Amino acid sequence: MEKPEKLIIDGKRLDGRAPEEMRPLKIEAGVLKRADGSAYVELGENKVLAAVYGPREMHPRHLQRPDTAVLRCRYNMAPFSVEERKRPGPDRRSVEISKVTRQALEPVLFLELYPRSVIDIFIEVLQADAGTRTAGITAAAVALADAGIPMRDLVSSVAVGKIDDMIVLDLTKEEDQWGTTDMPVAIVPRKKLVSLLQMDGNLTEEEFKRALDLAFRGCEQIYQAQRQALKEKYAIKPEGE
Amino acid sequence: MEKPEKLIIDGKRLDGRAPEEMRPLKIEAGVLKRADGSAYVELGENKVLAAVYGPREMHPRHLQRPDTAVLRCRYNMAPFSVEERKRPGPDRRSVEISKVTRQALEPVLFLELYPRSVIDIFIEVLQADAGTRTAGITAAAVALADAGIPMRDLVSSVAVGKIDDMIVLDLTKEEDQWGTTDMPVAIVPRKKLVSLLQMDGNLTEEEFKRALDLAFRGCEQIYQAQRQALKEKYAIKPEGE
Amino acid sequence: MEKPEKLIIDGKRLDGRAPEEMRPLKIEAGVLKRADGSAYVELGENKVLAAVYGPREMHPRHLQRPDTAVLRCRYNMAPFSVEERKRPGPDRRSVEISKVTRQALEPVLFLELYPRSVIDIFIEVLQADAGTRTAGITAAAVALADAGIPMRDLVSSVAVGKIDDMIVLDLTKEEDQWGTTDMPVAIVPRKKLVSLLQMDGNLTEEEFKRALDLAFRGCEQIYQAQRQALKEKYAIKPEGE
Amino acid sequence: MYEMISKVRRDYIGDLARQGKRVDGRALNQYREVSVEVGSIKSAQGSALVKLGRTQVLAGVKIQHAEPFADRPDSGVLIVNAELLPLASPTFESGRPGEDAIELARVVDRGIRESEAIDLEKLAIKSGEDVWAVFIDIYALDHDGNLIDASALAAMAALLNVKTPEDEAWTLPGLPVTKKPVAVTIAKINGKLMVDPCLDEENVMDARITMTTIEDGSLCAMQKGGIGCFSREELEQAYELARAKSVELRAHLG
Amino acid sequence: MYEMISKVRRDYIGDLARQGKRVDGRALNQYREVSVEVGSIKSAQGSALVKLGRTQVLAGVKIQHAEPFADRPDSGVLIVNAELLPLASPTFESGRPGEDAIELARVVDRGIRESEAIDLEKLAIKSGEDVWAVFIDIYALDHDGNLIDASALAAMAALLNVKTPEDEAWTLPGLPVTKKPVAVTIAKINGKLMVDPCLDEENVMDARITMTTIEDGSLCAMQKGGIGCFSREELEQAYELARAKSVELRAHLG
Amino acid sequence: MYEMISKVRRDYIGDLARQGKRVDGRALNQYREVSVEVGSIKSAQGSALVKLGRTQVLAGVKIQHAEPFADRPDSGVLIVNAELLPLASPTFESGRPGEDAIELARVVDRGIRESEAIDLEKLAIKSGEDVWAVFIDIYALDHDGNLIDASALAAMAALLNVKTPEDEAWTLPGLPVTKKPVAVTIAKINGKLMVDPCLDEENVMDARITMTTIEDGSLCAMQKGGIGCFSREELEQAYELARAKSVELRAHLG
Repeated sequence: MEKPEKLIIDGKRLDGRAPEEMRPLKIEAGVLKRADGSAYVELGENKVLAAVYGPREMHPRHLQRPDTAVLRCRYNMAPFSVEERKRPGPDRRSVEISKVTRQALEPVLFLELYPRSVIDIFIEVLQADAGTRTAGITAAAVALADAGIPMRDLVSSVAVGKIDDMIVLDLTKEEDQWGTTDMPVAIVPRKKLVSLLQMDGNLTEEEFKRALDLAFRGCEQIYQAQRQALKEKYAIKPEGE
Repeated sequence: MEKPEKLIIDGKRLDGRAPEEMRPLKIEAGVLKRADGSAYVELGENKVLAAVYGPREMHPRHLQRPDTAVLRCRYNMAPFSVEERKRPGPDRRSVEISKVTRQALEPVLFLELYPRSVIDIFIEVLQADAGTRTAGITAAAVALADAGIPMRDLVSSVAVGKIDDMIVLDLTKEEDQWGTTDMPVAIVPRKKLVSLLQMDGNLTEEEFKRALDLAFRGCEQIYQAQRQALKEKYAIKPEGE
Repeated sequence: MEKPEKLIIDGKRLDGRAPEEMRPLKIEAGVLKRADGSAYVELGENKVLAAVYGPREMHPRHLQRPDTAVLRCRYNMAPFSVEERKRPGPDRRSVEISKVTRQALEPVLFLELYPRSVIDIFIEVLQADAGTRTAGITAAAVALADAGIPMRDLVSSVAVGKIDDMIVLDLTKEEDQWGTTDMPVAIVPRKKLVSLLQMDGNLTEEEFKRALDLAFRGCEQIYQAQRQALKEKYAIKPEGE
Repeated sequence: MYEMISKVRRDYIGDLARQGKRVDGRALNQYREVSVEVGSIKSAQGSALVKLGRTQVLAGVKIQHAEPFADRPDSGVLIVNAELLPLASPTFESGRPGEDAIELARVVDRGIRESEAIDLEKLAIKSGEDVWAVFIDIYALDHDGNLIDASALAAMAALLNVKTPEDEAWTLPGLPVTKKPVAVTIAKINGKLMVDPCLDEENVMDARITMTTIEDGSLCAMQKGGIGCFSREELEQAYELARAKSVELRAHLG
Repeated sequence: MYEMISKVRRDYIGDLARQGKRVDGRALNQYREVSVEVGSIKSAQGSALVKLGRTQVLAGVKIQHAEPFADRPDSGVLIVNAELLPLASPTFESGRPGEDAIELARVVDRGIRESEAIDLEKLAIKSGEDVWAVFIDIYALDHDGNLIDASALAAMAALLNVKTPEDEAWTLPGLPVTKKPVAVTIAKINGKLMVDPCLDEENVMDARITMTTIEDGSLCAMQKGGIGCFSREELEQAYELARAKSVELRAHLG
Repeated sequence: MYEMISKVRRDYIGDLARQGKRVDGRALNQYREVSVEVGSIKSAQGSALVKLGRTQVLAGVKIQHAEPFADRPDSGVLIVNAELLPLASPTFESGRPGEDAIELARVVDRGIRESEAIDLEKLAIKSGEDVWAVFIDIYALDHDGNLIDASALAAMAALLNVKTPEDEAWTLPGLPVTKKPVAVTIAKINGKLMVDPCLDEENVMDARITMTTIEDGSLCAMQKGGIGCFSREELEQAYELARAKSVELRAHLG
């Protein structure tokens, strides 16, 4: 498609949102029966499914670690999730996203409780519209909780960016493509610690600080929605865990 | 090549056979020295070699099964076996055929006699003219017997099909390409049980029953030829085993 | 580039060398810190780096041999080492060279001293101008010595060839491309035994004998340079080991 | 798809079968609850989520320009791919499709191809150079048995859901889908035939036979699976079952 | 890149960090000795060998004809590839690039791409058919920590070293390099931030953040790594460090 | 191709060698029975089944249109591929060709290519666009030692067996085969040289040397294998053996 002349008109983005407004968000826990834990996230046109298996025995054995569980993560896009059919199998982008996703989630887990084990996180992007890695982390955190794996906290994730020289929350594919900057962030909410941070584009010092502000606020909204989803699943317990 | 106007003319097929007639068949047992068992099958222009190794220790060990041997099968076509040179290595077709071949043969084996072991069946198509999977099963059954592996029975296999609205035995490549329907069948002869059945094309109920009839009769011919080949190899023992 | 009319003019080769003259040679031992042993070789425009790791425990375990260490070798060309960028990863040529390189070096090692272990040799061609396999063997022998691995002797290697019907030492890329014959040789110097010999092109009996003569003399020069490099590295000990 | 199952469980399911009963209380000729939801994936030209009880399969269709095969210059291209996603089962692994995924894709492919459900001749654009390629990607999301029937149904539902793309030079009024092949899988346990095996049943069954039929009840594809055998009579009985149940399933295709 | 490290060593480095000290005696904001040697590889159009202390990375640039991507018919192509050679570390293995090599390549790639250091529009030759492709191959030769900064510096130095090819129909006076992005990696150990972690430090660090900046001090790329976290304040402090040190490193680009 | 062999057997074969004897009773300069059967594979343009004693190798030739290599626009293409089929030996494994299969293919390839046995220049059709590609596929069926000589002989016999294709626009009267290179492999055991090692001998030999010669007795390719060494004198002696035996083998090429 053609590059639009402006991405923000009269203070509104092309989809009508205000700069600091997130797309509609829906989170559901426990959507799969076979997986030990699972979650489904819709953020705007993104549809992402996450499943957790484990802790389970690690095979092959030489990959076991005697002092800790190993956390593995696979981020994957469905062939039909994007405009041009994506060939199945991992590409370089998904390998990198799998790695940073794993590192974004690992800080909240007590892996040392499960030596010689593995915890697997599988993230499938069914429909993509920018922000799939952050939606995947958000879903995976809920799936880990749904699996009953002890966690220090959830992890909440969203992207901020710069379009038309303005810092905005939660880019669409169009904004990502034609904007200047994309900055995905994941936060461990209670302690306000950043467990994922990537950026490409351009940010001045002022913009970087403003982007961090907005990311923290966005992640707080994500966090509330994650807790709500877990509450609904485990309705008897008023507090998701 | 061009599609012929008719595949059956005056009750005869293009190669002169009657509808229920099989192509010339030759089976030889014990044609390779290194393999524990082997067999060579020619069916018309098909030339197929099968070898069996095992039971032998399974490596790597984590694939061993404590209660049974594992049966593995590889169906493979030589690059020069077909019109257009085939690139070496398994394609999706050969992976599927390897699987159904293994499942066609497994019913006659006593795998539970050899825990932690593996029996390997290798089938090489040296020249192909339709019906290679069934010729491969036929050869593999003889190779298993040649290897001295205890068997409940042999497995005998042939394809039937529909051309010019007639059910016929043992399609050639030309008939397979221009005909309507291909139905490979494998049978455990003594108990008359079907251990392989695939079909693509079109069959009405009547045609299906007729195709089964013809397949059973064809497999019976195959069976006699298999027994004869084993008798010739083990001439002192009047009964192949 | 165009094929030159002659490769030897007035008894001199295109780069001014005499037929029996080697290109400028530089050998340096111990150039890498992480590797257990390493060496760098420049021969004309060839730049080759070799590193040795081990003896170290072999993983995965089923590749261990109870009576001996295993020697592994990887010869690899950098993508930017040749005119047309080489795609990363092994091709058929490098797989074969890795094998003959390993077999050229193995005769001087006491692998039986290190059961269940592996010794790894990694050879990286950073810039190529014909003769990279022999330069790699020369470098690897020095790297093995630098790693302190007990050796019967060094291994010294160089190529000879035939251009304009003359047997010459140490072909350049141009001579290799437009000449008739390339014959890489490796020698265990003290016992004057040939541990690598390949040839492609054409050699009469007389030429073959003359090529062997020249190869032995070339390897002797290489050997002296290898010893010198080890002496310089281990200056206190007057004799490299 | 080998899953460990205890001998007790195996015997229990086998005993039930002998009595004509099933582990989840169904009749031998009864499917689990079937649900078909189309169009949920907007990035696909057509999509369908099929549930057979707890089994969930998502199929997406993408239609793109492609070169025709050399031997069929005037024919569109159909490509069916199946992914047994590791999130769907503890026994599914990441990596290139294994033999089970390949068999699944090929069985679905044959049902569609052999019934000529899509008129591929209509998908030619420029002879020998440009045709429409129809990619059907089958995504197993939750595996509780009988992925074949769920996948075949999802694939057909997704094809029927295809919207003609508006924003490219689409050359046809719609995707020319002319038939509705339906796959019915019948498991054999202790000599009893039963449709739509759940995972527990798949883990103990002797063999399975998948029969794909079209509207007139004729067969367009078959695939036997498993290491057991069928008698002639069982095959004929299975065909009766398949014909009867295909009507039910086809009703979900609208 | 997981390497076993003893608890004693881990505690020692952690204790040093708490006191603002480092295992090799450097200040927290001090790089190891930096050396950049360009042009040693004549078979490359540009090359650079960078040493950060004992860490050695060689980058080579090859420029070749290529087809442009379909969605950018008038833009040259930039491809960054990194090889963690098994000769560089006992923990690196032969074979296709793993996640660490891929991350390394992509972080270097983003610094160059997002800063628009190369004017890819100038590398078009014939719209939709022919463009110049710039391949940057990063070759890790000796791994003693902080391969990211060494690789990013080597890549830029190699690009700046590119000689216009004489013997082919090169269509430009030179490679249009317009900016000099520099990556600075900051490790966090025991709550202390330090630049240019050596291998010992990488093995015990909680997390790292790489910040790539251009001449005006603005950010063009960031990448957090490791399984620990950063607070907001730490990120702002890291940015200060990155800006300051990038000036030093950029000086080596001439 | 590492096979376990007992120390007793190893010593036995070594002792025999010292006495100038061999495990199967042959003289040191004696081949096993050689048989060459051509044309059995009709789907190949040429084929040959070679037996050296119990060793069996099948070679098939396919000739197809291809694009020439960029640097040789007017030259046909020769591709030699070898498969060490798992049915031929318990030590051969399924999967992509390993180093032994690659070495085998390349040694056969070099013998044919370097002797210019096929006049590749004659296989050009349209400069830079279209040439004939000659694929030689070597299929090891039964491995009882000396696959190299059997493969090289099978490849040449298959080439000489090529029938000009009738049903396509074949542009030449026949495949231009101008020489008959023959590979002779000599094993060294306990200081003794012997031709055509059987498997038992291969398993204990110190080293082997393959010398490929053409009609005039000159060398066109050599390949030393194994982890032992040869002295100068041994190499010259091996060359004598190779020249003598090549005449015998070449006679089988008709």
